[in-house]
Amino acid sequence: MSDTESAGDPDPAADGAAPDADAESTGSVYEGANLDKEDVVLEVDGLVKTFGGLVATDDASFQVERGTVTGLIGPNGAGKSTLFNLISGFYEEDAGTVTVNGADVTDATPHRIAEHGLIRTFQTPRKLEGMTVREAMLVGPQSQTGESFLSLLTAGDTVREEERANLEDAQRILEEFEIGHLATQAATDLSGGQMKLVELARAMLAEPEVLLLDEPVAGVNPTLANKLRDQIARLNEQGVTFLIIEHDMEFIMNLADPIVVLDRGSVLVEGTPDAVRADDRVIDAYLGGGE
Amino acid sequence: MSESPGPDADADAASAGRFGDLTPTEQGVLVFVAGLLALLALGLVTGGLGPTYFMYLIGLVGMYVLLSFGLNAQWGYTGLINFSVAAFFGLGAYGTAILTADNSPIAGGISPVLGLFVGLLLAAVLAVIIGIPTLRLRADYLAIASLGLAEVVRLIVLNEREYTNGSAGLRGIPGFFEGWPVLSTFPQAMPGLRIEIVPGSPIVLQQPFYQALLNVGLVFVFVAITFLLLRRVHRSPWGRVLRTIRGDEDLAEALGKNTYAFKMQSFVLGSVIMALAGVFYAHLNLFVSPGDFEPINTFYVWIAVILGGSGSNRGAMFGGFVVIAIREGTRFLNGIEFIAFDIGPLRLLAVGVLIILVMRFRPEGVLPPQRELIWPSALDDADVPGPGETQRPHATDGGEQS
Amino acid sequence: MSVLEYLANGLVFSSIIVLASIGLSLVYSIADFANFAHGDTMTVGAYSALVTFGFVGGLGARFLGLPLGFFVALAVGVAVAALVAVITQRFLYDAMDVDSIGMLITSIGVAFVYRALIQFQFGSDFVEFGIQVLRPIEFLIPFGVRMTLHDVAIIVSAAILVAGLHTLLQYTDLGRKMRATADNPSLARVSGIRVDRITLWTWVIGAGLAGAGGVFLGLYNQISPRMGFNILLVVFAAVILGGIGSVYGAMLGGFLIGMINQLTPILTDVGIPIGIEYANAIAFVIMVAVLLVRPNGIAGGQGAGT
Amino acid sequence: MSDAGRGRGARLGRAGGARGDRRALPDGGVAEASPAETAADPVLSVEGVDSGYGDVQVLDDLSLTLEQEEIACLVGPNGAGKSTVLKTVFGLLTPWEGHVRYRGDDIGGMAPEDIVRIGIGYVPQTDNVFASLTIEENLRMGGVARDDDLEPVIEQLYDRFPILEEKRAAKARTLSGGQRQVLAFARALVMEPDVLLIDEPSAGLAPNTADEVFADVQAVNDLGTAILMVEQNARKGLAISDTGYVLDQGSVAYADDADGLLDNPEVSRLYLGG
Repeated sequence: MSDTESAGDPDPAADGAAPDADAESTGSVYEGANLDKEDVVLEVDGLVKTFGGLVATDDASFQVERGTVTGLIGPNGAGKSTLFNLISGFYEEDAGTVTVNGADVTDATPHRIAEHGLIRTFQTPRKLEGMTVREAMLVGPQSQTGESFLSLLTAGDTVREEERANLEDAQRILEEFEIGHLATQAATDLSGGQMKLVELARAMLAEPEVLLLDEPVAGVNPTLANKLRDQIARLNEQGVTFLIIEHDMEFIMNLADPIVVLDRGSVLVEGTPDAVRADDRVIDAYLGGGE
Repeated sequence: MSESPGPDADADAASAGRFGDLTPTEQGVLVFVAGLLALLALGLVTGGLGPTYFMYLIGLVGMYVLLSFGLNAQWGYTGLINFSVAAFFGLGAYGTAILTADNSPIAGGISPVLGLFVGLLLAAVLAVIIGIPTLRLRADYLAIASLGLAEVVRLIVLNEREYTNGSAGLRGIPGFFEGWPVLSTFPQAMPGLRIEIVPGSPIVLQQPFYQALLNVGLVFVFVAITFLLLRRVHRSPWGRVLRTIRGDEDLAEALGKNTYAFKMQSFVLGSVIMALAGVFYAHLNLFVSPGDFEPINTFYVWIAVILGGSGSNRGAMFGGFVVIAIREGTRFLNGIEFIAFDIGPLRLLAVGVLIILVMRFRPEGVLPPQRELIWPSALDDADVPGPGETQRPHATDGGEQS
Repeated sequence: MSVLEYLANGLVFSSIIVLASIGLSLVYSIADFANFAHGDTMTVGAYSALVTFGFVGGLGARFLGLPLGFFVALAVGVAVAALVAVITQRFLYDAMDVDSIGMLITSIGVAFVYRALIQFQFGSDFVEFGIQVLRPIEFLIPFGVRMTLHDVAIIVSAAILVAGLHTLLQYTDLGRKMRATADNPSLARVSGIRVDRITLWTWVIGAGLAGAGGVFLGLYNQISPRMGFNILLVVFAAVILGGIGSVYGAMLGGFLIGMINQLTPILTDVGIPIGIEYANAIAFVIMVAVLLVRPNGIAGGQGAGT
Repeated sequence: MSDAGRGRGARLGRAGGARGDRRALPDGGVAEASPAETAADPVLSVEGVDSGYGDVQVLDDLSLTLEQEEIACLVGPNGAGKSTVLKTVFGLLTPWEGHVRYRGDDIGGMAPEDIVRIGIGYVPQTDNVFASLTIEENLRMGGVARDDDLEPVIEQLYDRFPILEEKRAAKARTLSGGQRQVLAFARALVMEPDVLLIDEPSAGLAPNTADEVFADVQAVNDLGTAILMVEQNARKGLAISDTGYVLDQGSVAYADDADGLLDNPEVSRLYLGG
């Protein structure tokens, strides 16, 4: 792997690369993005989910404000992944609502929710048999003309233009992620960490309002983890909102603000990393109630 | 690396130019197909194989290629396990037969062109009817359910005599070009020919041969249209979504793709192509019966697709050849005195053994798909690295696409 | 025909379907794939019994209208079906490196190989055991039930086998291990159960019961190379109705599907124009409906042995 | 010295031998066992082990030891590799590097069904009972590797855990979470193991129930079984333990006696980042 070059000082590199490349293509959607912290992009209200007798999510409520990187942490079994599946439409909730960008998506299917601007990744990267990295990337862009069967027959020129633009965007984003050289590799040949980078890069092609990452650095070596963190920070500066589940405290505490702590299916504490770290309830949740 | 869709995988057998450029597998396939054709040609010139029968075989190959294309569009592209191939094939055949056959209890004597559209329409409707309940099912349940529903269709065709003639089948189906100018009288108009390549065993070309030639022309047109259509739609955003669904349906959903709608499109497309094969078959065989709905016909097509490599259109073509080699080769073996077996079980054994061998030793098939599913001409135009360090020209097949 | 007679026929047919369903369900849960060769395993059992019966057919006294030789043949049919399945499992399925869909496709190949080999040996025509056809039991005729002793023999034998399986599962160590392995294979391993041996026994029992089902199907109808594959989908319908993986669900599903199958003529009797020729089609439609509405089956998708 | 024979022999020489001499060993290993050896070797030791899933490495040069009659508790943030340690010891994963020794014998790479037979038991974190089997049947499954009569052992376990006797004919799925956990222990104890590996006994349990479960862990230990436990609830886990290991990124970050670890501020820092 030759992706270690600039791990030390990524911010200048990112700043240098991003603006000019962005000016005309995908980056542009964020130009007008409202960075007003008051603006709520995702709202979860009173979500409940039980499996059999087990309450996995218990009246969970919180908001993700536009422009933030919000961390979602909690001890094992706190219900973080269940919550992600509820938000993204893969589970049906027993009660409560989910609002994305002001639209009620509580009962919507996952693809509808994605159309509302909420894109998620999965904990274990999904490797796509028989696809190259850039092919896998190109599944990202939303509402492609060429996804309509009829348009393939009637609007070939439009499809070609879109494909060309998407292809170039994909390549540019891969370059920004410093994995441009992987574009034509088989997706199945990538390491888990590289695949996580590709997933993040692909999600960017979908131009999400809010991006849900499920353990972005689990099983990722420290070098790549740093790179992922830098990329997330850079994208956040461009206006993308993140909600991130992560077990690696070092990683999430340095990246996210605010942090939402989940315990036994509901929100225990919400606050800045320092506040959360100092909160006895959080320490108890992790180390176990002493009494 | 030769099996992964790597950068150097762009060339296909046709455009690579030199034999030496091909992978050993591709060479093997090419040798096999060439050998088979040579064998047939030998049979032809020595009189062992009648020219009309030769043409009939070619027609059947084309039919299986079509069927394989259809299944490929479902299983190969999207991962839908459709065990009701025979139902769609049969429905296509019955759709046109019911309009055109002499003894059709409903119509009869209507133009085969109209029959073609009715056959395809029936298949599309059935695909939607079967698809609505089953496409939400888990893969193995879809397999069982689709086989069951195909049986339901067969039982209906067998038993609803007042519409289908039941087990007697439909006879007196005209050739496809009946009523067309020039083509309908082409076989009669052509002069009889006698070609003698090997002395003593002349090849005699008469009216049936020209009829068979017409049929081959017809299936060639069907195959060509289908191939071009599939190529156009597969190497596209649409095809990419299907492949993503095949790999991981949840992922496709999470990326905003309405997977149910895509699965339905792929299912209907494949089913209509299967029905097209059925339409051709009706006008080739001039007789259809409920036996055409037998599940074994479904599995012939399956072996063609998994052997060729699911998702790969050239693999489907190769598979079509092999199935005919099995079907007709067994007939040939049966002719040899000292290994005289029944044809039926020999075919069954060959199909069974081949399925087992492929799944055991080469589950990805002989010619797995190797192309990136990206609109070809866009790849040429875009300011991105080409398809790989080998710098093989890939423009050869891109130009005609847009 | 009377409703009672339909029910009697249903009982006979159910007996056969139950035997086949149990094996299919056992293998589905423990080997984790839909075994399309299961129907042809039944055929293997039927033909093995047929051959054996040719040698021992005249043997001994009669029981339930059947010579003792028939029961010897039944035992051989069961044994051969089990043996063939074990050989296939050991030398083919065990060595496979594909997912459950790949296994499913492979099992179709296996089904064809079984059937082809049988066809080579015995041809494609229908054959029979050649046991004299009995007159219906006099006692039952006034009730409108025409049922022979052979039918009773099928029901009784199936009941004995099912009871035997129940005893095995509930009261023997092997049975408990089988249920434990089906319930939670990784915990079974952690507990010290040699899972591969249990898997093999599961195949033996599943295929053995299928063999018995095949023999009875041959006695009830006729024997032909296609008999097993033709009935396979009905068996799948039963297994899915009962809930895949549940032995007792398979029994219940088999019973219901068998009954529904034989009760189809009632539809015509009450004026619904769906004839007996659609008996199988009804089973398939029920199957699809169950998959959609209640994919875990009516028994509710609990592990084997519930 | 190779393999399990000596381990099994050694095992018979351990303290509390009343339960230890129930089986004669075919290889005559009984005679070989010398008290001196057993005293010298820890009952279980993990020496410089690397391990993981597929090509993802989780454990990195990890070492720990477990003495006879000791409870050791592995704590640490999620993803530190705690459960992986147990799986590697129990043969569910094969060590890439290093050794796992049971009474001095290398058991790395041995199959779980064989490891059960030499005296190590394992209680998984989830799905640790046979839900469709009765309580009694669950216990019988725990003893499949024994060829003597199970009744006395099972009766003993019923005495210790009356709730199990009360529900002996009920299906395990009808048990509450805490009862399940008890059954899971009891299942593993039917083999009367020297060493019990327990993965997160308190996971998913209400605090009171968790306390009861920890009391049961201690009770099991009082019978003479050494316990290596992974526990999310570090405070409660360490409270009943003799030794504690704090894992971080696949290695032991701190090892100390359990009380010492609880007071170490570095430990909570590890959990919540620096």
